[in-house]
Amino acid sequence: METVTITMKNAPALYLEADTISTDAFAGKNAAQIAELPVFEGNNPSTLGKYFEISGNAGATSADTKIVVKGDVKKVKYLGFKMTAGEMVIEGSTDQYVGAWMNGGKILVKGDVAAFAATAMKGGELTIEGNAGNYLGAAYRGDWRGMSGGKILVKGNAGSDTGMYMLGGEIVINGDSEVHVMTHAEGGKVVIKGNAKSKLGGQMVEGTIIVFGSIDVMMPGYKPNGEVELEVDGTKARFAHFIGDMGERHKKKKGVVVYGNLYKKI
Amino acid sequence: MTKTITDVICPFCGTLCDDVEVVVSDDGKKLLEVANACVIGTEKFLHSQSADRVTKPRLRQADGSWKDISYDEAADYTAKMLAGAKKPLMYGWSSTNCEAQSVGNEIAEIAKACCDNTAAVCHGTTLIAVQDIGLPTCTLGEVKNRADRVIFWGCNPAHAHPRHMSRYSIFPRGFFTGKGQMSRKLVVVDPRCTDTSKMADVHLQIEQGRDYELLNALRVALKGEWLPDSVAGIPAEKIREVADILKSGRFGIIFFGMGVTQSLSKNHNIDEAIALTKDLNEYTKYSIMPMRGHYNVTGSGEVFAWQFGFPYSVDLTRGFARYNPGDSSSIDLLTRGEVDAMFTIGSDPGAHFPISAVKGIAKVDSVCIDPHLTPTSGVSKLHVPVAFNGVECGGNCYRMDNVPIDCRKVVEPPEGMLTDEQFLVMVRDRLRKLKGAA
Amino acid sequence: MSEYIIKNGHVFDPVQGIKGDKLDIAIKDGKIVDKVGSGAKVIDAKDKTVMAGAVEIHAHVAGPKVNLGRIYRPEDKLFSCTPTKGMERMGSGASIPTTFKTGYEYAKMGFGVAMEAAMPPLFSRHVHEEIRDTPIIDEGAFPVFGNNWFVLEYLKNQEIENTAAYIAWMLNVTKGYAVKVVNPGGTEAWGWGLNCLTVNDPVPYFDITPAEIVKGLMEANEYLGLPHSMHIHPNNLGNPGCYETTLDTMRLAEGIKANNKFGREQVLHLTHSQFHSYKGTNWGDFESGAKEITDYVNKNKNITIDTGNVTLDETTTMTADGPFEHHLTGLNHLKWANCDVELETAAGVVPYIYSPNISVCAIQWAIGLEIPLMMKDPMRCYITTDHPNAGPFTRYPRVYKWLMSEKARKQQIDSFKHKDKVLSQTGIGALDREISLYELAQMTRAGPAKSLGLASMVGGLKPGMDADVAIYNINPDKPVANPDDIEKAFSRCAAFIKSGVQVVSNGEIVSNGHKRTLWVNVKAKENPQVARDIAEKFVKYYSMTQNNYEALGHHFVPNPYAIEVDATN
Amino acid sequence: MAKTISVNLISGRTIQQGVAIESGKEKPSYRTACGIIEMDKADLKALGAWKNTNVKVTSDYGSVVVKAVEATQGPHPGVAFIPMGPWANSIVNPNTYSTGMPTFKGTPVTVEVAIDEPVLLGIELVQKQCGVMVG
Repeated sequence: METVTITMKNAPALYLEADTISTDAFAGKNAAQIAELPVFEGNNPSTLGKYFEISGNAGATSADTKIVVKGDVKKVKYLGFKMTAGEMVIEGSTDQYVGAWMNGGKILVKGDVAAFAATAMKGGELTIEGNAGNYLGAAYRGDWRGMSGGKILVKGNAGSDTGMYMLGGEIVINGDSEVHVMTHAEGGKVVIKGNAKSKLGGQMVEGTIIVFGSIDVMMPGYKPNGEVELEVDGTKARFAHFIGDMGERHKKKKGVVVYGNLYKKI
Repeated sequence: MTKTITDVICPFCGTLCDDVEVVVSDDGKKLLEVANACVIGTEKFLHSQSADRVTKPRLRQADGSWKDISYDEAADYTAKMLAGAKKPLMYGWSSTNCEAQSVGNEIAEIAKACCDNTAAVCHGTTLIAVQDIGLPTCTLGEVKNRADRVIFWGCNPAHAHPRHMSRYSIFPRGFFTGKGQMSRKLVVVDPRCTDTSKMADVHLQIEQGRDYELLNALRVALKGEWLPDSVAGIPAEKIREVADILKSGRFGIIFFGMGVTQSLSKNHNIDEAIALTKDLNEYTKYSIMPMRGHYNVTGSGEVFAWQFGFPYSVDLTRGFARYNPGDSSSIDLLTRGEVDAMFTIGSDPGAHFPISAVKGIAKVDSVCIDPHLTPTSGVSKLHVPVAFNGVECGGNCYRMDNVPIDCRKVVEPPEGMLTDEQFLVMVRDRLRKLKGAA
Repeated sequence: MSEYIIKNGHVFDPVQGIKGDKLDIAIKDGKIVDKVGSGAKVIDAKDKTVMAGAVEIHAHVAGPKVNLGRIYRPEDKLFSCTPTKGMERMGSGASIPTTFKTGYEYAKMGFGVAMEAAMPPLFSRHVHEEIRDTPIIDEGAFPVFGNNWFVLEYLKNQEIENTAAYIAWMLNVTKGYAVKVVNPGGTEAWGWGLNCLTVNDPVPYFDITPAEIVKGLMEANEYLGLPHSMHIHPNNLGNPGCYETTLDTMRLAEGIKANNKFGREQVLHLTHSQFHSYKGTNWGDFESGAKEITDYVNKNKNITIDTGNVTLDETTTMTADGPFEHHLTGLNHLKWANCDVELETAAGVVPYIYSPNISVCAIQWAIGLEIPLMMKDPMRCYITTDHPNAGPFTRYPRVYKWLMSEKARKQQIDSFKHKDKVLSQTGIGALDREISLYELAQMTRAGPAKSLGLASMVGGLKPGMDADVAIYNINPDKPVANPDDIEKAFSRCAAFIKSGVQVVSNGEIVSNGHKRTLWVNVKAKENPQVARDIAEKFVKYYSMTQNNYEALGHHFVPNPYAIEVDATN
Repeated sequence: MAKTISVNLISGRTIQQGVAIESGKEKPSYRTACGIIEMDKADLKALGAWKNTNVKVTSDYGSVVVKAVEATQGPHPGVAFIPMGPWANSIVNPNTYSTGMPTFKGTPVTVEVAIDEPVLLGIELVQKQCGVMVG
């Protein structure tokens, strides 16, 4: 695997849209060619090389390419956009759309990310060591096809609207979550190891939410359904089980109605 | 001699009353009397005539004072500002006509700007919900002719849309509603005992910020499922009672306003309200309608949509249209420090944005096109006063139910004053030259 | 205006019976002429196909429900928006393109005219604003009448004259083109959440049946002598077994003769017939009724139809058939929009994915092709996708490919997951007909133009007609090696001249043209009764005053072209 | 030491606000209509304030001086209302949760009596907070 290191040298005055910072766009290019990749500051077209110091050449394919992003990229959007393979390490915090529409490969962010990370993710792994913003692993506006595969781990807290319209895959939040988790979901799983706020699992058709901490207000559409013992991430514990959203439509599978599941650790 | 102009359209709120009568002087220059409009509409027509009105563009000087300049100079300044900016925000559009909006869109396209309307702080979250789940709705005449169940959720038409209830929703006698108010049951959901709720058959004084839960509970109640003892401060029995009232109507309408669009859960509140409406259509007929605020905010969304494909928060900076509120929306752009120039027309973000966003306007180059003195003009570098749309010039507008109504001109603007559209054309033509556009 | 001469092309013109002969086409002052001077600009069409500009008889391209589709489907535009390019404005939208993109896409395929198929009269200004912003192509819009309270009340008492007077008034104030009927009576029933599924279901309260509405509107249409006939989307669209309702609807035209000065012969145009040609009792035993429908139409000359071809895409359905869209959202659970319009109509919108892996969708695809392949007279059957309902209009070239190449059809059938079901439930496998270029010109030019009453103006290349001329990169002398070449050629014409102005060159827009709004201006006898009824309904039941109803002025119809009809005798 | 109470703040339209914005936002009538906080009787009592007393309202996002008036559309104990405008917007929660819409309704605030502090005019209030130099 070849490694390309890009280091922010001239920070943008506004925000930088750098959807070309991905293993797929870098693959098969040397440092000089990578420097010529287009980026945009507002309506002003520019090149990656004007903002970043680039060292190293990419591998022949995205799978053979690793990108290390250094320096202050808090105002850079779209890192790892539509990535399909390979690896990316972002050493600090970054802005919106990290790993949006990603399909494979691994992204590690050592700081925080802003909203819309892993929008409509199909596969791969995204790890955020800090906090995640709103709409983590959610669908694009208007689309009923949200995150359908892959894995997201947030070591800190997550914002609102995690996993909206989720269809598959898994999101684990080690910290706390803001309001609205898995709204309209029809599959997939979100684990919240800290505390959750209200509006959990609203309009969920199918899917699983597991909460280790507290839930400040339960949705009325979740009906108590006894207790179960679950093993989650190697932790065995007893959970109160709720099914819902009872206000929403549900599919029947083999004659049995399938509900969304909400588990809260006792 | 005076002249009476009938069928005048009131350019204040989304109710877009079109039965106003205005008496003008014989020379068509003075507006003397207004009939049929509400107090706000009357004030709007009469204020256009105030003596202390600003009639010339003004540029702020280094010492903070204003200097009068010509429209030509103002158009030059505006075009240069837009041409030089990397990410200009062109905001407002809701108090001007569709023709001006259309020219504005050409400007935005040439300038590669972000453009947004007042839905940003009004029913933008409604639009997000509609994109997620749809919108079963109807025109206001359907409500007048058929509705026997009327729900006002998080809105207060007695204050915000004063003639809505008499023209469309509660009092009128329509084709199938010959007994007027007697034909209808009125349910109001509001954390306050508003002047609207005082007229209601049922007022649910909901715990503020728990609309999503209460709407969900109503859906659960419709399906006859288990409910907790109380939701959002409302006992379960009351929720089941209201669900039965809703279900037993032949034609129901849910009107909703900023109580849900601006409270916690925002788009989700509306999403759930639309889902409730959809559910009710399994039993009977129901529609739902946003109580749009500005008289032509709906029109701005329509024009944006047919020209760019999105109803608001459109980002054209990359040369093609993109949309994602949270990224391309005005408040986020301003508070995140994403823009370097601000162009405001037909609205007052200075008064109606949170102060942190207004500070974002004050920091950058800015032009405010508005007949009034406003907090926005107060923080802008250039203020361009224009004719009052709907009073001093006509043009197409869209009512809250998306029905287009052509506004009428009732009096002449003060000598030498331009309309929005005329000024925008000047800016567009200059910008084209600066950008070398086709 | 400039002069053009298009040299050496293979001309296909059903109006003059020209079937691929090498001819020159001369253009002057916006019209086809016999000859031009030596200074005329020469366009070389050697080894190319030359046809008149195509005519779209039924598409949803402008107005409130189209825009609602745009507003509520940002995902229809994701990653596909196009930038400003020369004189082309930005564009966006796959199944519901923006107005600019709509005009450019039609022009690039060589279309000169498009009809917006359903204008809610209360929203006519909106329709016209969008038409104004759709460049190049001439457009008209059909106001809907089949659920209008005036019409229901007049026809309950068989008052044809009053109905006609009302139609004349409505065409005038809305700047409308023709009488459109959608789910007659059923959409009014939808005001109460109900529907009319047969032609004999009574309309709630109004005490009239769909059959009476349809027959009355046909008679009123011929009473006035309008350019187009009544244009109908019958009851019971899209349901297994609906072909019987369709036959019942068409039978209502028996004995009614066309009366007009425009050369139109039909009194009923059945639109998107694919959606109305279903046999079976449920989605399990669902099968094609294309044979029954085309047998009937083949025998009855006073009917024309269009196809409504399913293109196997993700698209957005939208129709004034409100109850149908409610039914559809119950099937696919995708977002549902609806708007009921006071006294007049309704509309619904639901996204839909015609997946080649779903047997019903593949059967719908086959039925859409069976119909034109079974129709004997191409002058009475027109290609549409009921844009965007069965697919976006931008897929026309693909539909042409399937119609013109049995090989292309076979390839598609072989790729279906439920191929056997498609072959057992439809007759598509036995059809070896391949539509010729001449027949295609009939189905897409001369035929629809004649049905619309525009035969003397567009759809042909006869001197005196409008100079709408499309040139395609197809050499009729050479056999088509790859069916995809047909699709490619019709997707982007080599050149398109619209009303004498070259608007497309090598598939690129070179001029925004001088687009016109086509409407029908009927001079009718004064009818004080109808005038009083109109005034009364505005006072009592409309939410708008009568004086604010008319679409007036330059900002709505900047370049009108009125077709005059004198119905005073 | 003045008493402080905590309430949930919402903002919104009133008909007086509507009239005032049309008669001119530079005028004192705008301040009269919108530079107020409508409080429930019980909350006024808890605060120990008379009607029509100037109060300072503070949230995590700022503070503003307005005149406390008795709720016209009450009772709504625990909820306070400032008509939409610059006064409310000096303290509302600007968090959009990435929807574009600030949280105009539902900001926790504290209210304390500020009898000697003036309620600024609308335009003046905004200019001052934005640091705009006025000539």
